[in-house]
Amino acid sequence: MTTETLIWLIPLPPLLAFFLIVLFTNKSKALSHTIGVGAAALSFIGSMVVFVRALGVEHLGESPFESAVNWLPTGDTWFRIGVLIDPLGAAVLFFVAITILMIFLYSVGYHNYGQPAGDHDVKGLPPHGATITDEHGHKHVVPSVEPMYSRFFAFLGLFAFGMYTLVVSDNLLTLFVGWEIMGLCSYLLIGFWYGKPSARDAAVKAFMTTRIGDVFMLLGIAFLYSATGTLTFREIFTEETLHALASTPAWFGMTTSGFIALLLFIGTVGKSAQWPLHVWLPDAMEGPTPVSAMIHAATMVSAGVYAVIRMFPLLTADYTGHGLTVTMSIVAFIGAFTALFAATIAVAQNDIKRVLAYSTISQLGYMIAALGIGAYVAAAFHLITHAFFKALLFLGSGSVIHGMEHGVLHTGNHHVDPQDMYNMGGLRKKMPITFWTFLIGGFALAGFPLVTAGFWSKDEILADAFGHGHLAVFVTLAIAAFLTAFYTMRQITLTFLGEPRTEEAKHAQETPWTMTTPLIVLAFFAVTYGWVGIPEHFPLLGGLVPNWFHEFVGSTLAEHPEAIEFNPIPLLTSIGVAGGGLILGWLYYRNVKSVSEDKFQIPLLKNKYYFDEAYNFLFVKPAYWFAENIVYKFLDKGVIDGILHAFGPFTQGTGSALRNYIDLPVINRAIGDGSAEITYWFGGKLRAIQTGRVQQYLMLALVTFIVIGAALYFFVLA
Amino acid sequence: MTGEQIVFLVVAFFTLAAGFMVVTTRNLVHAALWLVAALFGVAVTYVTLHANFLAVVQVVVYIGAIAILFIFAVMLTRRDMRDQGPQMNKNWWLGALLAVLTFGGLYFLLQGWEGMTKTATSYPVSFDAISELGSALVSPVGYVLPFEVASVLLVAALVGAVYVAFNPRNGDTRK
Amino acid sequence: MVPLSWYLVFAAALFSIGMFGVLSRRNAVAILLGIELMLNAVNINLAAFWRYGDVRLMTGQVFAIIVFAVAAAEVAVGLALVISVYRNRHTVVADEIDMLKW
Amino acid sequence: MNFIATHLLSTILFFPAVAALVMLFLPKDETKLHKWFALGASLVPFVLSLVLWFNFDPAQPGYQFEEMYTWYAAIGSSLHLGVDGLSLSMVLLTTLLTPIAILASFSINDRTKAYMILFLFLETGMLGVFMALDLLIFFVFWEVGLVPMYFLINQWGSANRNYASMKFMIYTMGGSLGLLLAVQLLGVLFKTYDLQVITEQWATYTAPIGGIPASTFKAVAFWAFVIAFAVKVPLWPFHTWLPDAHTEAPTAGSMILAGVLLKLGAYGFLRLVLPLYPEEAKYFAGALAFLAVAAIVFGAFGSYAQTDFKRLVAYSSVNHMGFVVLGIAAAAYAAGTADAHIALNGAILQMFNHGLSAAGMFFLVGVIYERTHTRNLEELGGLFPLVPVYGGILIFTSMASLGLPGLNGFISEFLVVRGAFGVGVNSVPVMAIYTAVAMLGLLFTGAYILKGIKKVLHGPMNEHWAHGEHKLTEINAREVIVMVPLMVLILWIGLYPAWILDVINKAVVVLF
Repeated sequence: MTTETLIWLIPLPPLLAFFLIVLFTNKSKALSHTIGVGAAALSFIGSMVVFVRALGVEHLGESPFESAVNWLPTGDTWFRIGVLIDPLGAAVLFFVAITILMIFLYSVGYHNYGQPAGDHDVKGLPPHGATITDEHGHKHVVPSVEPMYSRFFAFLGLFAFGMYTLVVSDNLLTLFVGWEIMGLCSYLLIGFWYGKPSARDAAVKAFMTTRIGDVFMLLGIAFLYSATGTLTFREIFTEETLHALASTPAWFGMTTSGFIALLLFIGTVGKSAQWPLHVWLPDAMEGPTPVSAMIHAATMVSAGVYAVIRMFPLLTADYTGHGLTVTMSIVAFIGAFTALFAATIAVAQNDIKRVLAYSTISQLGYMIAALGIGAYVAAAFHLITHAFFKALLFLGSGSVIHGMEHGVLHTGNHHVDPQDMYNMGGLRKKMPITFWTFLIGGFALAGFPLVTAGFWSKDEILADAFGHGHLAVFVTLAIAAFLTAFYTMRQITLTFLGEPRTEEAKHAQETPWTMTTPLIVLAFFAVTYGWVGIPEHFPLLGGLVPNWFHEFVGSTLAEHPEAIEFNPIPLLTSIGVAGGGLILGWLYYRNVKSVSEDKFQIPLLKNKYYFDEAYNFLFVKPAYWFAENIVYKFLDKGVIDGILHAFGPFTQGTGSALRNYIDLPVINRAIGDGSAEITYWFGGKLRAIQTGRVQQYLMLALVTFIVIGAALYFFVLA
Repeated sequence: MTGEQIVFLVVAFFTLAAGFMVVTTRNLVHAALWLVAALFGVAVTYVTLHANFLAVVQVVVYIGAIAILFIFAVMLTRRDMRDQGPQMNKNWWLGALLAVLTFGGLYFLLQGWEGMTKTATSYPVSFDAISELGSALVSPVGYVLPFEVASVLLVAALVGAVYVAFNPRNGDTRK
Repeated sequence: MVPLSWYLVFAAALFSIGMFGVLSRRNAVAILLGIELMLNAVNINLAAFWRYGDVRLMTGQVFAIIVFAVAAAEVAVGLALVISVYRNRHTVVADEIDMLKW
Repeated sequence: MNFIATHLLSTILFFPAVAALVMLFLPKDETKLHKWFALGASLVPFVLSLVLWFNFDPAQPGYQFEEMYTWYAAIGSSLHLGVDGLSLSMVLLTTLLTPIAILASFSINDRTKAYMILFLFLETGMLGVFMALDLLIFFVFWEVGLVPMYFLINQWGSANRNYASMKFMIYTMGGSLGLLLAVQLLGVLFKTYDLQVITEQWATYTAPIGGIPASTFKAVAFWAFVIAFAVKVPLWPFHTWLPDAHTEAPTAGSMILAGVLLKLGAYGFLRLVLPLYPEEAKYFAGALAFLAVAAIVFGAFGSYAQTDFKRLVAYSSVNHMGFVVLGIAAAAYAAGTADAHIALNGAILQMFNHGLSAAGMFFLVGVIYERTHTRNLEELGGLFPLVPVYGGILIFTSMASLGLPGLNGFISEFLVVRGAFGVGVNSVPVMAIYTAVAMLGLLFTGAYILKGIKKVLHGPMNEHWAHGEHKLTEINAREVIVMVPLMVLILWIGLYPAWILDVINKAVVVLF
């Protein structure tokens, strides 16, 4: 099988799995998850084969794997869609395939496969546990299997299809197709437990917020297509096309390329939950944990960054190297601001998943900021390392929650929130695998020097920012990095270290192999993946391992980016903030025993700067008010229907006026009745001559004859 | 004034006078008799016009049949009409006026006609008017059609008269 | 010779007299009498025009004959009607036979 | 067979009407017979139109399968039928949706004979519009379609049906008065009503008419056409009949109303307005685009404001058909360019797609209404656990309506946006702004669709409908069969639109 054919086939198994499960196997849990995991494994194998073959191609950047077919007729030409695996695509495909497979596997355990059906479980709500009686006659409450188990795998399959489609696309339109399918799946999966009103609302919020970005992106796609006549990446990213776009002015002082890039970037803002469209992501934690991992780490939010990385040549088309363009400034600003902004909120969150959610927003801000300042490779590198360790963290947190739920079921106290970190503590003994893998993930996120992948990628971004003189970005990101380390350590400390703070935490249990295996695999990559991108001039380590990542991914661009000169300042900063954050976090939180002792529970941060409330007040409510009162009640029902309804009375008025003033008096009375009356009157008068007497008739006839005859004679004949 | 003229004037005067009596006499039997007289005068007039056959027919049909029919009718209906009440209706003056006007009108019209003073050509000696009339009546190129129509009319009138005058009550009693 | 005009005036006079009878007499039989006079006046005219025209054309006489026939028919029907009316209404006064009205 | 081969169009056109006449002689109480007879009778045109579809040669420009019969020689009108890629897709849509709608109305048991007869007549009326190549015939069929629909709403509708049917009837007829007048003008002017002849001559006609400059006359006639079609499409602000009519009509009536009848208006724009009035269309394209954008935005907002499920879906039609007109307006601005072709491809495909998704949505609303006898969103909610299959189908169809990539709605909306924006970028900048504003409508499309799903399916399980006499039953096999063809087409067009778009595209390139 040629590589191109294989690439075409990669997205298909999950899609087929989706249809198979939905249409045929949804009654059977075993069959459904077999199909789901099997499909993910097939795609994984395909992806790995493609990845390995891609590694073996020299100058993959110039001659990537690509293949296209006619899809849409557009006038005299065809719009072609196809697949493309260039170095960037291969690198992304690699981590996507791994994380997706891991998430599929993890889901089996997470949804309690093999456990009995719940006592009171209903579709649309999380399982509540089942009572079983063991051989000694003791009753135990154990976790129960998810009632919509099969459906979950179907949705995951569709999600995976979306992501694979996005990655292998050779054009913006199919990228957008995959992008939107993921949007749908995130909607379906966040709202998986649709019985919970919070989940239901979170799903709508996620879809709508990302859709705001999507419509801009669609506009950007339309603009790009209109301006260049193509959406295929490799046709757009040619010298002439980019130059033409960069030299055409568009609106608001931007070049066409900058404007299009900005429109596309707004799509990313929505998808990657950047400020100001970040509000959906924390709420999206309502979904099952594998979903959070899927959405936040491996796929959907990464897709946003991936899209910007893909469109990097467009973004920087009018970038001369001196001074950021308007678009790049905006991108850099939003990225840096989001990185800091989300990190501050994360410090004050107590829900284990929400901390990770804000951390994700913050880290995505890192990547966006990196792209804004033109650090292409660094952004891609951080995207991948982040995907690994953030998936790890999410799955780890899921494992923690799962363990806590065990405890909750054991004690039977359902008022204890298994996601609240203040209900945990001391879990390292109960859940050792989860602890160690979570620790690795956390340190990677914090950027623990040298050993973790997060350190290398984050360091590269800081180095890029410093090296190109974007000091504001550098400082902002450094502060954010410090906060990241701080809240990460806070999380680890509160969750795993110390002593259990609740009864439930004491009875927490390690999770089954299906859940821990993905943690271990991901932990492996969270450490090792950093080593493929060690800068060449790094002290001691530099050059031991070639900076493969830079070479490989960098070759995607027509103009290979230069590796940044080594500078100790960003390195020291990076080590300093990471180490400092971790140590401070540990020092402070090892002593905190309850929420009330936590000094960082600042209302402003706790309430996420009141963005939800503000948006609700500024946009959601006015929109509904506008829709209901202005558009529907005032315009449609009032004005338009009012005018229409006025036709009725008007017509009736005209009609009755015609009737009352013309028809009745003039036509009826005067002409109609009048002629009858005249005839009647004449008849009444004339009937006097109808005597019935023959002679009188005769006389009358004669008189008439004579008169007429005389008249005729004298007036006509004479 | 020739003899013919004198004869004509006398006959005409007599006829008109008789006619006048017909329309003015109170007694209907008298009126019917005066009609006979007037019809006889007309017959004489026919003779002066050499229309001998017409004169004969006048005497036979009119005087012999029609006038007698009148007298019968008068006698059949005279029970309440004998002599009482006026014989003229109240508009008789208008009738008179109209009659005068008609005569005046006719006279006026005739006067303006150039054929008015025409005199007759002498009657052809060997002309057999009766046979001519007979063949004209029955000749296909003559007047056979009006003649037949007249005969049909007569039959119809006969049937109609019988029907109208027939008294059903009497018919019933006859049975 | 007698001029045509004499006959015509004579016929006109007779006609007018008959008409007077028709218009003025109360008795229905008398009205019929008047009609007979008028018919005769017409016949005089027909005969006169025959005589004063081309005598070989028998039109005048033929129509006089037909008028005879019509007159006979008319009298027969008329008198029958009079008798019928008299039988039903016991009157032959034309003024009183006035059912045919409004 | 030879007869059918040479008279394919007229067979398709008149078969339903003839079947309806035959139906008159069926016994009155045989409800089952009526339904199956009508279904069979409506399947025949569908099969024939498939034959039509496969025998149609897209590569050949102009009309195919033309037929011409003298109809009214004195005024030069003839029954002239023919299809090109544009009308072919609409014919297929009509013949497809009619059996589906008839199958959907199998649950009706009240006066089925009359109901089915009206439906069959309706089909002939709609097909006639799409096939007519004669202005007068076009107008006749245009009006013929109204009558059965009026009775369907008026007799089988829900509570407020009198108001709705009256509004529908008067509004649509009022709108077409101008059309009739303008058609008469053309007929008098050219002594014929043949569309091809008139198109050739009228577009370039310059001589003054009755002392009035041709341009003035054309502008007035243009608006007469536009208003007639705009009411039918419906374009903002002529749209308020639609929510009422759709809401009150019986389920199948709404399906046909949204699926086909609205397309008549858009078809009128494409078949008559653009070819007959290229100059005027270009001149007034801005106004048209403005109204289209207003329809998109206000339609979305209007839909978002509803608490009645069916009305929500009804307003979505305003929103979706706005895209059709937007594409048409864009094409009018830049006739002949690639942008215009793309926009028109999008507009026509959007017509087809909306026919599928709107019919599906209305049917699904009908399914739930039949069971619960309420359309109030506040009384529904939490139904997903009770009716999972229904829920899945509803989400699928909703997503098609929302324009989710991978399903049909996206393709057409993308093409329209692309075309309109392309016109904006390459020729008339204002179109770019209109397109951008239309995006707001697209955003709120999401809002109302999600609102619908949220309020019907999601939420805590609805106890009211879960037990006892109110127990909600799952969508049954017949109803699934109704949805299957629609869903298959939705997905098929979404994944591989070329099979239909190629036909449309070739026609568009030739025509505009």
